[in-house]
Amino acid sequence: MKARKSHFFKLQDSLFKYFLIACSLIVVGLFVAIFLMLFETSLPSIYQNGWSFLTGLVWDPNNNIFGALPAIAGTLISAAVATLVAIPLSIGIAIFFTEYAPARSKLVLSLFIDLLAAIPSVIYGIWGLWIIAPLIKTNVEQPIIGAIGFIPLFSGPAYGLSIFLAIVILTIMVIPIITAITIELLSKTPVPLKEGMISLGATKSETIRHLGLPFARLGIVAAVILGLGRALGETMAVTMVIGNSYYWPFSGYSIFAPATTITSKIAGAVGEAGGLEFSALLEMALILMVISLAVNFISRSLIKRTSKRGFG
Amino acid sequence: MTTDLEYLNRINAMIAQMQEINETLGAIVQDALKNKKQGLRSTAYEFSKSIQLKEDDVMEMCVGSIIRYQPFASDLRAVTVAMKLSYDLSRVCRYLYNVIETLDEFEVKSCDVKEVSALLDDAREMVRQSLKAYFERDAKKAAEIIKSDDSIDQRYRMILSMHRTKPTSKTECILFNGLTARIIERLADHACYISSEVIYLVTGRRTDYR
Amino acid sequence: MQTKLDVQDLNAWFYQKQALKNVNVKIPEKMVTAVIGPSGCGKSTFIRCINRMHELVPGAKVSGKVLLDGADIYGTMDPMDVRRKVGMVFQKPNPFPNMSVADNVVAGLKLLGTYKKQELSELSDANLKSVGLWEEVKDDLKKSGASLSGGQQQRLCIARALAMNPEVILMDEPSSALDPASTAKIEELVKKLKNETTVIIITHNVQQAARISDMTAFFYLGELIEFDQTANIFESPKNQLTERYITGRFG
Amino acid sequence: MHLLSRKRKETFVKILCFLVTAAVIIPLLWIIGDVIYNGLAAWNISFLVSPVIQGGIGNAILGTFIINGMACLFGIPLGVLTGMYLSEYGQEGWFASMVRTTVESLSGIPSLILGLFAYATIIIALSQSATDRHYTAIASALALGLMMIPLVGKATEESMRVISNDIREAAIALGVPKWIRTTRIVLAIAKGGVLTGSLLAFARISGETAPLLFTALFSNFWPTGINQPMASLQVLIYNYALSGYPNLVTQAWGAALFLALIVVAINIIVRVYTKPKYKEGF
Repeated sequence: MKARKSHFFKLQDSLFKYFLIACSLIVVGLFVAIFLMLFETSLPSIYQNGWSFLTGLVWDPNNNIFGALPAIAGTLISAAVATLVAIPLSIGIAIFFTEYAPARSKLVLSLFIDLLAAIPSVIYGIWGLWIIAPLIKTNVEQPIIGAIGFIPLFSGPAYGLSIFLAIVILTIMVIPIITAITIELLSKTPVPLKEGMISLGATKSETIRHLGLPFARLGIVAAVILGLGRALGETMAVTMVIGNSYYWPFSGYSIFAPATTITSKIAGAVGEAGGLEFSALLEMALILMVISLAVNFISRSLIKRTSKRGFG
Repeated sequence: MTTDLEYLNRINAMIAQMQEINETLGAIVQDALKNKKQGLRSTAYEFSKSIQLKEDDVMEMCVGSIIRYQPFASDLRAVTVAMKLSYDLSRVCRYLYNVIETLDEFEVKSCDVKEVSALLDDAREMVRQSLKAYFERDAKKAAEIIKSDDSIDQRYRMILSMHRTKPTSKTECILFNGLTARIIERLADHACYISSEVIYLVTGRRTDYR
Repeated sequence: MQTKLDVQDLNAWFYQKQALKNVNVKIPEKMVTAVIGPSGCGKSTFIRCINRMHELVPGAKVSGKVLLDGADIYGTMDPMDVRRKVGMVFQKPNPFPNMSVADNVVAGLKLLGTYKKQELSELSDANLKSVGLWEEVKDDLKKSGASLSGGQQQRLCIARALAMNPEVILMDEPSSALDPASTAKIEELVKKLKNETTVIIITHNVQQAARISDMTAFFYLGELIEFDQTANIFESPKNQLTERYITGRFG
Repeated sequence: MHLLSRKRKETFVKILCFLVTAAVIIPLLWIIGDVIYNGLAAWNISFLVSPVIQGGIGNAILGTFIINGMACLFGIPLGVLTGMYLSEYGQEGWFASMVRTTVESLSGIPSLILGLFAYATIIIALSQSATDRHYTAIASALALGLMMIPLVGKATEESMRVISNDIREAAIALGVPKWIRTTRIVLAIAKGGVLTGSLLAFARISGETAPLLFTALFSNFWPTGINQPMASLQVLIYNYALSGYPNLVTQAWGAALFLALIVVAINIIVRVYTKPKYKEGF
């Protein structure tokens, strides 16, 4: 009787294991399917457009001419600039949180940081579109254009909806990601070392500069790359505030001009697209996916390295 | 084998002191016996009293060590052996005192005490050797000491039979010799007890001597 | 003295490192056997070989026989059956935090699903009583097992092992994480347990082994150096290594 | 003098960090303030309970919950089971590391691409022709479910993995089979973490718009079935905000307030019921 029961358990055990493996396989299969679908659907475009897809500036569905460079450039520039701006701000917040913020305010502060990350991007979009765009247009763009408009980077006219606004919104969206990881890294600074430095008479800012930041450096790099990934893939907020003009930065260099990104182009065009345009849009998506996965991979392997690295 | 622990060293130092008392008293007793001195009773009593105090100290030290260090194996045996040794040594001292006592009781000026004196020398040597075996943890030597006890017993019985072998002697002398020999025989027994403890200490096995 | 466990030529490895070398020992029935030895001497590996927990570690390998009442547990027996017959109590109390005190006691039976609710509750009460925990927790039976004190948790774990009605119960330094009062309770319990079952207990505390065990096994570098009645081991061990270990003169 | 300048530097750093923090907190409060202010202007009972066709957002609220619910039905079980596999069965081996890499990579795919995947596999496959697309909420749920898998999977794996091995050993020593041990002990202990992860994933997908834009599309009416176009708060906000008509923009704000409430409420609930996220330095 007992032996039979054990046998029964063994069967259940292996059934369960294969069930879990099957579920994992489904996930793997879905991932592969996404990739294959993107690749397969973009094949006509890859075949038709060749390398000129990457260098072309014109998107003309009527004549079947598709060049993705403005969208790729817009994506890379907006994401890179937003992330760069976010770095010092995020580190500043993280230092304030770990070193200077009163213990009681930490709970509220960390909730704020979480909320900043949690607020749906479409809400950032509506806020940027209806509140910030007019404000920036009259209070930032016009004065700057008036003062230094002769520099191509700041030349007019002021649209409000622009790559500049997209970068501002993206910066706000990227900050919580970098901040959260940096806070975690800084609060993991080995306490004995920290105490040692304080006992030698170092101030908090010196401790952070000479101990906390070097200790967290690799992790912060990973966090920054993770933030970059988020900025690259962000769709809604960018689509709503970037103005969707396809030629920037090849029409002029002004940061106050409307532009486009891969995501906003896809979001705007895919509903009505068919045939070769649809294929071209998916090729763009494939490029975005490859960039995103690469960025994601680099960031995760850096994070893994920091968590493996032993201290003391 | 094992390095000695501090508390065992202290216990051993106290045992050595006890042995010193016995050596000194032994010399006094031997001298008194040979020269038939009397009136040393109170001096001997002082020795006996001081060794009893030492015995108490050893006991206290041993019990304290058991509680504090919870010794096992050879350490445990060392402590229990030390307790027994201290008792044996105090008994030895007591017997030496008994010889002085007996010497005081009898008029022995004309007696022949060569036999008992020699017996006392040998018994004292046995105690000395058994202690040496203890400090050197020499089970072989201890076994030899136990064996040598047979000759002591034999000589003791010879002295007892003096009233038959030498009927010309004074009754008082026969009595004195017999009593003293009996005491010394008991003293030698304690040397054997010490030796058997040494064997137990070293080998962990009990001999059925006691 | 009936032999409960007959260990024959037991060898165990972690990858290339041999953790047990040719262990031969006959553990007597209904007695407390203490397993002592310096850290890393293989005592944990030894008892983990008895309920086939050793083989779960990556790189682990076992050879030899362990006969439980004459039947080899490495033979045709299922490991799960072995573990039901040979209970185990761990160094750190590990009650299931998701179960109540009462459920923890009968966790094994409940998860295996062979008993009715009424039976389970009776078994739970009975085993709590037999480990002397009933009076302390009878009002908190619905509370989480993790809410008890360390000593209570450990007795709860013993009750949990007992509820399976094991033929042998293995204990891996069950009181090393506990305060003296709780330790004393565990020791009392162990002494009581031998009326019902065979106990094998690892302890790093030589005094504890002397207090509670009938037999003592001394391990060193994966070898069984000496196995004898506890009184003999602690008064006059035969092996120099045993002597040096229990007198604290190692290394 | 030297000491004084060091002290001054310390104060400077402190103030700088504070200003930076304030500079980022202010936009947050600003957004929240704007959403509440503009959103409440649109709110009344009928706005919340009537469908778009009657000037409300009721069907969009319902649609968001239906789509999310379907996504949960798909994403949570797969996420939990995959996480369980990674934590309890897949410690090593090529298959486990492949699954782990896949799950991590899945979290790095932009949601827009997941939407495209659902669009290409379901919408286009179900459609008669390019001009007559059959939009369905099921496709949205697929895309959002795909987003949930890595979030839930990671949360499950991590909250199961932190459970001490002592607990597993206790169960092994009782002779409990592995699958019972995994489900009724390890998972049961980790269920708090799994629930938290699922709630946060729910909050996260509630805000996702891109995957819905060309899958569930939109509808002015109450949902009649899941294999239909369906309104959602996200798409409503997007469409109305871009429409430019003041009354529609107001409705978009009202929808944004409701959406923000869902997200914020879940985040605060999770916060209250879990331990503080960041450990104190010292």
